[in-house]
Amino acid sequence: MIVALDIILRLAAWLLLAPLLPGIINKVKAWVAGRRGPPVLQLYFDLAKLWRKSVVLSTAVSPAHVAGPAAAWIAIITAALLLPVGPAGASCSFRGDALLFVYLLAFARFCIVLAALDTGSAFEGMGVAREVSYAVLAEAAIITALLTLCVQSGSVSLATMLAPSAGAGAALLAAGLFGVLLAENCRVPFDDPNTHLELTMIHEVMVLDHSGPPLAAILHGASLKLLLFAVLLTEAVLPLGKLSLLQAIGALVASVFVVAIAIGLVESLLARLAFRRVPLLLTTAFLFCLFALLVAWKGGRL
Amino acid sequence: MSGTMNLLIGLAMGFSLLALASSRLPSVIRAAAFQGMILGTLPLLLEEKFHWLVVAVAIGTITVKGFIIPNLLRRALRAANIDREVEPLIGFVPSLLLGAAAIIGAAALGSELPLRPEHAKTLLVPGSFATVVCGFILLMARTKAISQVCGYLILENGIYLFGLLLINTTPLLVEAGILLDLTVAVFVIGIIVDRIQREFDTLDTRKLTSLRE
Amino acid sequence: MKEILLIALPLIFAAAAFAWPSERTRPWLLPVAGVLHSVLALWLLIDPPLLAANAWFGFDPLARAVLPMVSLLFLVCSIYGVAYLQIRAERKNRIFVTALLVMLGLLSLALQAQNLGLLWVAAEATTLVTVPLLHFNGTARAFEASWKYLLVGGTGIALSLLGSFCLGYASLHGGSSGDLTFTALVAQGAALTRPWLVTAWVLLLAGYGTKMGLAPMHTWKPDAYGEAPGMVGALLAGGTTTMAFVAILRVKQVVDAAGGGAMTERTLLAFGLFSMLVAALFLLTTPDFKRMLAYSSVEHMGILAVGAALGGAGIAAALFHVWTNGLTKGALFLSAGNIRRAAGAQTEDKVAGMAWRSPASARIFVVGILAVTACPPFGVFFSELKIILAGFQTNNFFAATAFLGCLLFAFFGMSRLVFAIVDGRPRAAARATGKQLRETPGVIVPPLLFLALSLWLGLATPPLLREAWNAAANILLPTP
Amino acid sequence: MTPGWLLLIAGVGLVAGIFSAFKSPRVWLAATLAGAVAVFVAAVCMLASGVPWNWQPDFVIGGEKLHLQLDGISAFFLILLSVLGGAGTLYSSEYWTDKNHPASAPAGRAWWNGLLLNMGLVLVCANGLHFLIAWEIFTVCAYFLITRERQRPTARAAGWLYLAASHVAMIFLFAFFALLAARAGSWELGPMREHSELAPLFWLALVGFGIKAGIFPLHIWLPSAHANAPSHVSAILSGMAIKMGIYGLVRFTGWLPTPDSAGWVVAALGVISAVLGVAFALGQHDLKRLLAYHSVENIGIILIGLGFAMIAAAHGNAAWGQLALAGALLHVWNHGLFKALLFLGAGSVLHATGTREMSRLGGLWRALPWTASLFALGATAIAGLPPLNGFVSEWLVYLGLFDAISAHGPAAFAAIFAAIALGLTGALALACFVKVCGVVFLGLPRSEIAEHVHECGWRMRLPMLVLGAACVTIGLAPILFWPALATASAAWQPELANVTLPAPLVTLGAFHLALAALVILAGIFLWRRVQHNGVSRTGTWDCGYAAPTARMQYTAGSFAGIITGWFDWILRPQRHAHLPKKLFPAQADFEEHTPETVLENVVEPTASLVMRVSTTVRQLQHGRVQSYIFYLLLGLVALAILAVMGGTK
Repeated sequence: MIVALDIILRLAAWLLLAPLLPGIINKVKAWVAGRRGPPVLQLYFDLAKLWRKSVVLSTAVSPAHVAGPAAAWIAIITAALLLPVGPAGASCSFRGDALLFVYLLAFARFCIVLAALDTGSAFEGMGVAREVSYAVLAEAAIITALLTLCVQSGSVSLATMLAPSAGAGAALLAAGLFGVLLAENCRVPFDDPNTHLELTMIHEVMVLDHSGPPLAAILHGASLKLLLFAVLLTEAVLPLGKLSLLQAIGALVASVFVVAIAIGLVESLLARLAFRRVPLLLTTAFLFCLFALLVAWKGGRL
Repeated sequence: MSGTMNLLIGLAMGFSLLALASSRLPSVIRAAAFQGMILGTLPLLLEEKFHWLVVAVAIGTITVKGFIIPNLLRRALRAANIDREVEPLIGFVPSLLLGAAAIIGAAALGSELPLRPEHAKTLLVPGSFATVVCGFILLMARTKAISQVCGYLILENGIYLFGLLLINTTPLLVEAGILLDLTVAVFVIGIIVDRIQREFDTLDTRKLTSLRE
Repeated sequence: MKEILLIALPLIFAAAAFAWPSERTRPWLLPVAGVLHSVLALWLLIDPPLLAANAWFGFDPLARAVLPMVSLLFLVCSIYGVAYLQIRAERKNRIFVTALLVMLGLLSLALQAQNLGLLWVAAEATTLVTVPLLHFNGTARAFEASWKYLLVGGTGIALSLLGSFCLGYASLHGGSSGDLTFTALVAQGAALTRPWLVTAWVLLLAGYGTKMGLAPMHTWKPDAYGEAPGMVGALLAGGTTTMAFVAILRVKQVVDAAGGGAMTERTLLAFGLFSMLVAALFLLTTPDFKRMLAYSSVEHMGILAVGAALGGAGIAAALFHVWTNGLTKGALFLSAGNIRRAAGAQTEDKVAGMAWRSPASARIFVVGILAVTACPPFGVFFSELKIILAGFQTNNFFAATAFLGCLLFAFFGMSRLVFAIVDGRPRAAARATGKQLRETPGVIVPPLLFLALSLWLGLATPPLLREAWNAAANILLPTP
Repeated sequence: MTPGWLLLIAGVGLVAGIFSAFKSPRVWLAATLAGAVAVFVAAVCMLASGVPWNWQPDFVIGGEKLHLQLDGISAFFLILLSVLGGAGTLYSSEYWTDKNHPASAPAGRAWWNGLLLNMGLVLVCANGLHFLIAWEIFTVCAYFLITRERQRPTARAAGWLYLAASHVAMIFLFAFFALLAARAGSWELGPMREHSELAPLFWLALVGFGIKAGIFPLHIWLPSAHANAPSHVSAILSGMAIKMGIYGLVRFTGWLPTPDSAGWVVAALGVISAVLGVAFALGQHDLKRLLAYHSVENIGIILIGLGFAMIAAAHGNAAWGQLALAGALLHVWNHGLFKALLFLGAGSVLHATGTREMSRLGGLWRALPWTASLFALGATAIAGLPPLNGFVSEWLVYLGLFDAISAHGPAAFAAIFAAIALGLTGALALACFVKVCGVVFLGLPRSEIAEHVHECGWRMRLPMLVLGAACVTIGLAPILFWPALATASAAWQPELANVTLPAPLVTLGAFHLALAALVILAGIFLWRRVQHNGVSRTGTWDCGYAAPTARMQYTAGSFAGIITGWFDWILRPQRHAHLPKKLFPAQADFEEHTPETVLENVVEPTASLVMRVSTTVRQLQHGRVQSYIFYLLLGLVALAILAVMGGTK
């Protein structure tokens, strides 16, 4: 009973807080640009509107076009269940859940891109190709990050992996994970969510033909994914496990807020990279993680 | 005893050199024939006491090697109305030199190999080896089928010469069988030569190269 | 008595065949003689007679280990021969049939010969009697083939005569009374004069090696096998070569007894591997599937030589291989003959799609090729495996490795050519002529019999044969 | 009913199948299926009871006493064999009928049974000689199955390449078993870890079995063979035949001692095969060739597991070795199942459209709903995504690697790279199968052949359903299969017997179950919501372009372009481009295809060199008898030298 309640509360928290992050980011960008910008809760309004809107489907699409977003959304939510919250731990935790976490996100990507390809649009094909290609490098980086945590903690379960401080090389790991975060969530400099030129988009172009509730699912899933990465990043770097629950929650919220601001600043200060430069950046992120790993390895040896 | 024998053997070697040197088929055939006849007489010299089987062998050899086979070849030659030039692959002078070298080498080899006292003084071993090698040279260095047959003949003569070492120990039945075989061999070769002459209308073995990789 | 009959019977039949008036019924003499001969051979195999001391010929363990194979080979070939000669009714078969029977008789003599001289006489006679078989087709190519066979083979056999004389002189010089039976020579042992012994071995190996078809003395083989009728090829590859191999084994026995074992094994191994290498290289690109069989035969002669060089186990395995190779080759030569007749050509560029034009023969050919390239469960696989095993047991790792490598390349070459011929699309010209061979049971059953025999030899090697081979190996190489 | 009797029934069934293959397909179908079922039951019995079955009658084959045994490993592989065999049998009864292949179908059925029978024999033979015999026979059967369509030169070439490669493997196994018999003194197989002098033989086994398994540099035969074989044959080849190579490695690494470096080499080969296999797959446009390359990838994953298990065994700590081995073994099953499923799916696409060329397909989901959805299922599984079986086995391997790392053991560094490579492989496989599913089944038909097609009948559908169900079951309830894994591991290494469950398979299963359920619910819910809000149909967003056509869809090549670009150094793709030049470009086209690099840049040059040597040597046989006699003389001289050289004593 308690467990069920716990799970439901956490879920509610994840689901409700997720759309806040893009709002904050946009606010920061507007602030840097000296605009007033959309309200922080904008995404909530959009989701609510989309949920009520009727749907326009391409004549080409199969049921996968609707099933895909649903599956992806679920996958991301279940991934959220695996992510611990400071000392409170995760609502579902077992040996090897870290890998499950990564592969759930991969599964989500699989569903989204299939749903996109379903339309047979050249643009979406383009976007999907980019998405899955860059994901290869991102995957390598995040696996390396997990290896680092594993080496530090000697465990393969997120709850225990994330609890202790990243110790030496935390900065490297943070840098690496931040790069992965930007790439995985299609933020500048990898992708520009605000562009309106199909040829230059990755994530946005994949949802060109989605509308109504499916689009809502996609958008909400995306924001949740962003939140997950932000939390992961924070917990990988900060020793939240050592704090009391309240302090931990506070620190977590604060640092996620910081991450959001950081993203906002990056987006306003950097321009989107040319696509041929993207692998370079991702490789850099991967190398950051790798160096973090080596540092941790030495630490483990000492 | 062995003096005359060595003389005859030397003569036989001479004939093989002649065969190497001669530029016309009939003379090659003649050389082979004379050599055969000479070898035919050797058993008589080798045997101390008179033995009719030996005589038979000798006469058989002389008739076969000296008359039957040469005539066979001459017939083939006549049937093939071709020029009687030998047309060597290896020229006459080199062939001769090779032959001479063969004789020297054979002599050397013969002196290497241990011999029974009664053979020690004879030239049987070197003579046979030399003749064998001369036969080989003819086989390899001549293009006309008939001259190759002569080469084969001389080869066999050399072996026959060696066989004389064993003549009074090996049963004559074997000797006879061997002799018979050689005869038939050359006989068959003669027939084939004849057939080839009819099929290809030539005895130049350079034309016989349709079977190849 | 029976062993004499083994020799006399075919010769009597030969005489009968020569005298026989009817062209049409004469071929039937072949199977009759074959059956009687096989019955005799198997009988002798089952209860071998005692060997008379210093007899000139006799059914000794070595003869026992191989002669029944030759007999079986001849039997099956003779069955094929009846059908074959009916198809080739346009040619007179008097000489052909007679020569075949004489050949059988002489082979039986040569395999049983216990006397150096007699062995040579028989071997030479076999060479000569083969000639009319070679040019049965009477084409120009056939005559060229027999000419080369005679000249090269004759030279080789002449060398072996010289070698025999040398061996004889070695024993004479060693102080014997000049008894040339092998038992006597072996008994003389180390008394044989060494230099003469070496000379003798060199000449005899070269001479009988020529007959057997070891490289580089194998040059007559592709021509002869390529032009001869299929069944003659089978008899040459399984019978005559076996005779030569047995001759070499007998001489080896003498030389080993005189303490030349190291030398014989060294030379046999070297020539065996060289033959396998040459054969493999020729097989890789040869376009002619009958000549291919010849090269394959060269390869297998090499295998036999290698086996003979690998000690007692090796010799036993080699004798096993004599059986498997001989019988499998039989299937190949007979089916190849059928294909050759159906296609009217024997080179890759003219022959293709035989799986459709002579299905049964083509299938047999494919299976035969797989069998002869050591694909289980056929006999060759087992015999070759035993030889390799012997190689490893005697620590001849290099030999075994080279052996395997040659097998591999031989397989590449043969499979390439065979599948090109069998599966490839029939050439336009061939389709136009569409010359269809009626695959009568007469020409299909014998090769199938051969395959069955090969299969049986491999899967269920009769203990009797095993025992015979081991006995022969023990005689040849007394294990201390 | 002991395993013995069941196996006997199976054997009888398969043999009966061979004989009835030509006369009556029905009897063949029944007999073969019965045989498959019997094998399945026998293997399951063995695994359930855990007691190996051993049978040594005294009849002799080829001079060796027959000795059959069914232990954990044999049973484990037999189960896969029976499942795939049964599925393929049923599938072929509609896919390769006498009606559409009158020439090749009957013989094909016979060879098929021969293949199954001999693979089964290999799995239960405990005598080296019989192992070798059965091995070679199944290889040859496979050759005749691959070349069912002999009219096509490509099929012939593929078949010959396969046969040649297999023969190379055969030669190595020849040497392996002969040496084994010579050293051990008997052909009997069994545990002989104490004979440390046998260790070097492992290298022979590695090459011999590696060629069959399709390890990376030795895989040259695999793509063309799997692409040109009939699809049910491709399924059994890729699902089972290459696993025979794995079986050989597992079997003999378990029975014989191995060199110290063995495990490392195997793991390294695994990494190379995994990454490069999938890289090559991405470059393919031929549906079945692509799947074939994925076999190389998955063999790589299996080898990574096996390699680390060997390292663990060599260093005496079975803890993470157990996980790695379990992962490897489970992946043997999984790959067998989903790869067979995918090949059967590809077969039904081929059956419907008659082409394997992906750039001519598209939008097939309308016509082939079953095939499409089952193929998608297989794709999800092979991409190693939860909640399906592919993830479970990869997850086990991952756990093994991570434990090896956190153990800071000798293998830790290697494990780091292996884990990263595994991650890369997973992501690449995902990309590749997104491409396949998207290009073949989604979007619009790219050519008219893809428009008028029909779904396959139930005899082709049912096997795919069974395989799909198996994938799902292993994914949702992996714990059910743990006993099998444990028994097999124990058979591999007695030390691994009765090790406690090292991974929370129960939790994982539960999680997968929840995920699957939620996905389905969410799907339905969202669909209902969409219906409730109302749907209007229109064309795909074309960015305002006036005349969009299906040809404008992203093609397989362009899709994989980014990634194949990274692997140009090894893929060596051949590009032929006429790019648009002027202001009003007349003709513009771009063509790219990825050859088999190892074959074309390593093997073929070597082969042509050998051929040239052979051609040169053949000049010696030029028909001039004089030279022949000269050769004879040369031989004589050589002999003389040889005889005198080494001293005559």
